Amino acid sequence: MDINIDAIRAEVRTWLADNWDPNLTLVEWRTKLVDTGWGMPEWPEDYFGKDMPPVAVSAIAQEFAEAGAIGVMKSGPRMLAAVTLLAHGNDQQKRRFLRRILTGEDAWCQLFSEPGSGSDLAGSTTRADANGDDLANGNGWKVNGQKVWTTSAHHADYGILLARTDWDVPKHQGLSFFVIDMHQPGVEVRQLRQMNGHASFNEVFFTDAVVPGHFQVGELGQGWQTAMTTLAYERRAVAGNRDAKEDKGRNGTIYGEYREEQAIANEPYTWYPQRAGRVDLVVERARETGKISDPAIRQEIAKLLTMHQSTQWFAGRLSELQKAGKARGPEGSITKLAASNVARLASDVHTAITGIDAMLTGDQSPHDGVIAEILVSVPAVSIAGGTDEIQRNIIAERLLGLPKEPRFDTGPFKDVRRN
Amino acid sequence: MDINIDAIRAEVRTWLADNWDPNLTLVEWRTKLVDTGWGMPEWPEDYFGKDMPPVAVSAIAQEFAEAGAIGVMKSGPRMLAAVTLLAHGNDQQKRRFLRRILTGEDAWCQLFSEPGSGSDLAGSTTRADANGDDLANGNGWKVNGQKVWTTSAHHADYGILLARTDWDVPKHQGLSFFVIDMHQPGVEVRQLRQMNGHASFNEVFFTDAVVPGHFQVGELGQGWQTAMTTLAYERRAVAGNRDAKEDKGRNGTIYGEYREEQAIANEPYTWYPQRAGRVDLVVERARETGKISDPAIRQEIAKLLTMHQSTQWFAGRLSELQKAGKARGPEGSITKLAASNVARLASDVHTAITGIDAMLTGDQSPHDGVIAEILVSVPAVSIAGGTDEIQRNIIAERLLGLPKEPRFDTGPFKDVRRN
Amino acid sequence: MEFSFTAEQDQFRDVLGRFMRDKSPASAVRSLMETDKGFDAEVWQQLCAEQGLAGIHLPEDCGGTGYGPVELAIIMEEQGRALLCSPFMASAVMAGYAILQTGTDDQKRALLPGIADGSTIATLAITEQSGLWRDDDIQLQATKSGDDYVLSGTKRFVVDGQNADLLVVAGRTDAGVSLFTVNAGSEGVTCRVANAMDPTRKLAEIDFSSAPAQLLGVEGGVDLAAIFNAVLIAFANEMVGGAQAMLDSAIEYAKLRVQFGREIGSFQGLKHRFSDLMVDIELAKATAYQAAQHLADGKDATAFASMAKATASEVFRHAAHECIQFHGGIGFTWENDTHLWFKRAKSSEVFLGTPNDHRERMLQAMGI
Amino acid sequence: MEFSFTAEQDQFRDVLGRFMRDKSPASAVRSLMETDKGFDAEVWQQLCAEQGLAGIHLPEDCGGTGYGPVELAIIMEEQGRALLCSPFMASAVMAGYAILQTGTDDQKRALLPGIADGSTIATLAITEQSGLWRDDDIQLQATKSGDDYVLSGTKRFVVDGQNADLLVVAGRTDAGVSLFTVNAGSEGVTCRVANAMDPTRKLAEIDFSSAPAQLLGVEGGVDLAAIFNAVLIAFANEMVGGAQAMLDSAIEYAKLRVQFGREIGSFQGLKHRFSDLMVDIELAKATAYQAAQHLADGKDATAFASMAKATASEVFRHAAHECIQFHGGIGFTWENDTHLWFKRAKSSEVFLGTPNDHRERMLQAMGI
Repeated sequence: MDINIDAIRAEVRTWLADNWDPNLTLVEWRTKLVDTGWGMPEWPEDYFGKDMPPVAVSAIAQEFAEAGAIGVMKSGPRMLAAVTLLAHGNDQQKRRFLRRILTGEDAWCQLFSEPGSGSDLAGSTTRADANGDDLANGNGWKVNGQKVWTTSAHHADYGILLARTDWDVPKHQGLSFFVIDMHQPGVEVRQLRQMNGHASFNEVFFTDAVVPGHFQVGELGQGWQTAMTTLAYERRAVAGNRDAKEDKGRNGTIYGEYREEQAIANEPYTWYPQRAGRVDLVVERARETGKISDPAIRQEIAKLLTMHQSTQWFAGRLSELQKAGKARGPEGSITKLAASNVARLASDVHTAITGIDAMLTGDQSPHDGVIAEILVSVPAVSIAGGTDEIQRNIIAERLLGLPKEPRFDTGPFKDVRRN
Repeated sequence: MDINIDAIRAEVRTWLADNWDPNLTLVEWRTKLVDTGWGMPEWPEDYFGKDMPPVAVSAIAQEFAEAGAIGVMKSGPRMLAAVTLLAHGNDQQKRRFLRRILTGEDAWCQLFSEPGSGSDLAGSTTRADANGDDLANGNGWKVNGQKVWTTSAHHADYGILLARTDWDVPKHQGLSFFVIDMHQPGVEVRQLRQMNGHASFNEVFFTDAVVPGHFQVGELGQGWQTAMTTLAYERRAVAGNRDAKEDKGRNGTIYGEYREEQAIANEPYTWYPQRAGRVDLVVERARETGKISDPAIRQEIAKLLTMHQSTQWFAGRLSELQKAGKARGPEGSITKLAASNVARLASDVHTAITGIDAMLTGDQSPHDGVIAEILVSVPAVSIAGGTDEIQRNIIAERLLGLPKEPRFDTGPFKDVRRN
Repeated sequence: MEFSFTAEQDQFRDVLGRFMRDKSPASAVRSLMETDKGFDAEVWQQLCAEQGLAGIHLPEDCGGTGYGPVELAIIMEEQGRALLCSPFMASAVMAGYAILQTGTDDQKRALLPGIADGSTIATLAITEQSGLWRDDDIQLQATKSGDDYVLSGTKRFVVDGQNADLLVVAGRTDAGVSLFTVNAGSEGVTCRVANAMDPTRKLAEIDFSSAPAQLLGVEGGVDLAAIFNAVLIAFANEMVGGAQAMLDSAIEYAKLRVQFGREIGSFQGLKHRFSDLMVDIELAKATAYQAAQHLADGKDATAFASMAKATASEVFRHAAHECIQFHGGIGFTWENDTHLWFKRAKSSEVFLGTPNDHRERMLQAMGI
Repeated sequence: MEFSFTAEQDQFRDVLGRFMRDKSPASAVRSLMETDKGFDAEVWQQLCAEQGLAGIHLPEDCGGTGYGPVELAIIMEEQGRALLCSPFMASAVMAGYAILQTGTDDQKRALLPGIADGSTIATLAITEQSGLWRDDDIQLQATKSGDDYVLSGTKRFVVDGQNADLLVVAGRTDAGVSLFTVNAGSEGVTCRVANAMDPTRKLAEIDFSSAPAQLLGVEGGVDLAAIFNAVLIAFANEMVGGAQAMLDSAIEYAKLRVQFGREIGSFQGLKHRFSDLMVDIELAKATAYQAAQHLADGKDATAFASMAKATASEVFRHAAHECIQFHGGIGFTWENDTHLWFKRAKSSEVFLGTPNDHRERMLQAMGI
């Protein structure tokens, strides 16, 4: 398909000139975006999009940015739900859920991980059992079990849920995928405090929580395949959404609403830069403490800067390869593992640079607590989003072609050992 | 049993005063030792010993040292054969072989490792098949296969051989233990050159080599258990025999013979100190090159000295625990793994200290080639005598009690995958 | 003859270890760490008065039990392993050694019995802005005033400063650095609780404003290095205990936790790292023990004390990090106990000098 | 836009890699390394005259093909991977860059075509006792003699010194350090073959005793750092190729070798180390490539050149060591090919400066 980017740019510019108004409410404005397809131009025309290719999408985003126009709501886990429903939902589900995701009216969460299945996600034991005798009549399901590491569950209206519907088949085949209404008595959300004091995640407990039959997404027993769509998107997006620009200078009703919305959406992520080790602060800190002139520390700083810089270069080249369709897929595990190494070394270097003051925390820690937060946050980076060990397995088996581990979980799930 | 060490000391002193004569030949002198039991006092009285406990053995050794008297021949792999035969051989085998081992008249080698079974010693595929119809009549065996990493095979008169006699049972149960005469047409010994230019080991090829029936040691199919005795002794002795004192100042026929004998016995081990990293040279070298004043290198030197020193302390405490019967057994794997770490770091530190001159070898390398020899010898230390990976398995499973690896080699050996 | 513990010492450790674990379950650590005081007076009393632990290294004529650095090392290791919250480090180890090394016989007989029986909580205030024990970094001024002195200046990172009755303070006169004793309740003494990363080890910043003080021993007569060495060696043993706790905890979890139908501890990738960790811990222990024995032998312990501190703090940090990693997501939660030791480990890494500082100090002590 | 290779560059690499592996099987490396000369003249001729590789980075008017550092990097990586024995590093890279950076236009047009087509083997003699490129370490004296100069002094670690027709030599006049060209056959030039640990890279020590020389460019006009950077970047790419060869070799072995009834490559303990090694190699490659691109962009490449050298030499050393380890006993034998790369790796670790040297240089270039 030949596309004329200049024509598209002109079209969106004209449309923005006619429609963009900072004094609209967020929902009013986004309703326009959803109705016209300008909010998600890469989506199909049938579902709030314009079927545009990536190059046009970039151009449109630039025009929005230049006009200072706000886009549809994409922050937090709701886009995980959106892309999954778009790929696997039925027409009714797409119409019902996608619009209110994009307008920001509904918040969503992702209910996959469980206490007993961290690295082994397909070992989920949260169960969905037929609620009443006749599923065909839409009696639906009742759900029991526990999910964990759920970002923003306490703000969520709906969740996408992976639950086991068949215990007599191998583990990947007995899972089904559902939408669940989070506002019901059978759903209890608790905040989960981390060792760094933040509470970015929730635990979610289900006790006979109800899922109507028409909230089932995809075929029964095909939940794992559906979840793969979610996970693939999550992996690509992992470093993306975090740095939404602040529009401090702008005036208009909509900007105030937007800032508030973003503050809530970004709240779970405020410590993520610290988790990554804050390499950007290292030289500055070494100058502050005078350790910049310690030749042994200089070596460590140089190693850190090298590791950090080379990880960025690797990631940059990988993204070029991906754009060119030349990546094999699992190379992202290299970036992730390298990022863990960077963070760990950064924590060590910050400790060495800070010396005795590393015993302090909160406002007594340098840089208003940032240094202490680095030290107690870095351990998360090699666990969250897939442990280092899982990345090593992926690299070994899928990039280097080494033989797989012998498996002990291929029989009917009810017979598989688990906690 | 109460023992009077002073009385034993007096007895051996008197005996030495009466018998020790530096103008005897080695064999003459050692024949006296063997006949009286003073050569191996810890051995049974029936077999060239005196049934003495370890504390007496140490006292006797001290008296020998003070008198400048030479002991029985213990160097090289022959003691591996001796202790194994002592434990598992029949009376005839012990009488026939042990005397000439101790006098130094017969040299032995150990034929266990194979190209296809390095870490997996029980996977040996060298075969011993019945030679003729009637084993009961002592027709014996014919041996085919290949052994490797055989120290001093080119000097050996006999070998202790682990060979497979039954392919229909699990691998540990199908091995038998033999003595083999190395002077026969079916045995071919080749020197195996290492990457550091030395040739400390041999490959040994068997083509219908003959083993008489009465050279079988222990029961058929019990070879693995017998070999365990050899290996346990080898592990304990690994750092022991290497530093036999040189008796440069002494005069007498016997000393000349002894020096010659020791030179041959020690030849395979001349590079072993380099393999261990020569930590003793590091500070001296750093002073020579001026790197002693480089703060970053000083950190590395300090780490190395710490690691080296602490390994020695650990080994020292372990040996006290062993003497007191409080060791659990596999702790030696900690020492071995730590020694690998020491050697590797020492090699790195020597390289950093030496700088550009590390590009040279032979007489152009500092310390008359020693530095270059360190750099190209250290990789052996983490392989020889059980790889680091095997030590890690032992520590994990036998000291930390972690579950064993799933096994794929427990069926009849003929069905087990192998190279 | 190489160093190893005697049968009596092994038995002492067994009994003590059980006591510590019994008195210091994670639930107790968690509730104590939320308090300002940070320890349980009753347990402290049992430790000191009943078990006589705080005076293990003090002479019998000063209320101690007359054992030495090796027995102290055993206590410290088991205390670090159980993460038992107490002013032991501050009072028995730091102030105890300082008074033992520096005081006159009369002062020792006056001050040490209270430390030994736990009725006095003492601490040692050496460090100021830099957090280091270097002579130059001690700027607190001591001025003669009648028979006694007054002190002016600020001390940072005073362990259990807010709990101490008796402060042993390093100050400067014309004769150089000396130690002084200050009654914590005296006028001119202001104590601020620091916001410590490790809430199980309380820290304070203390201002002295013409605070009345008594000289300990003679002016300029303190051997800071000797006190430092003794404290470092005790501290190193505490840290290897912490490292062992982390290994034990991770191993226990790896044997229970099933993923992919197997205990995670059966995966060789983890097993090999456990083994490496055990090797590192055993070597750090060997160093910490040997340093204690060296001190017990009355030899200059500078090199080995610094070696032990550097090694122990690195292995503790590493073990705590691995313990979180082996626990996976749960290891990073507040609810899981690993972070209690992790924060102790991070804090211990820099307390009394970084590993790099101590490696350099070690080389210099070895004449290298 | 982030750096990545173009489709043409990828294709160039594919063709080149096949050529290199075809021309440089281990058997060829082994027989060449036993000779004094150390390379195969016919292969060298194919490399230069047929493939035009030695002039890849040289301008077309000097006999080159007018590509740049990125294409040179590809050649170096594939050469390092195949351990192809040739005077490419000495002649094309070291002497080539030195003349290109320093010579007058006439000199470039006179000297470079022979380097590009392989008919001249040149080398660069900079280092003396210290082995370093620091200005102060260059003490060889250049004395004006008529229109030309005479040189006196000794150069060490001259790559392929014994094979060179043309020596580019750093010498000192009152104006500071300059480069000179010397005909290797001249009177006053004595070349001794060094006993190199890495027999695939020949080294010589060369004495100059009033040897006749021509000034390259102008007196004091050499930018040693610029030449050094270009050489380092090419060298870093050679080293990452070597590291990749080690990973490939170990992986191949781990897939074939069966112990305990399983391929050893199925043991997670090994798999995880392979993965870590791959990560390290990929990061070192990213650095080596980016440094080449930076040079191609005409920017000051000091920081990235040193970063690339430090990273590449450490990862190569590590990869070679791991490759031996993964092979087990056989990996330590002469018969196994791993040691050929291992010795190249050890030698490369210190050639042109140690990793520590380069990390410090990098920081200084970054203004840190």
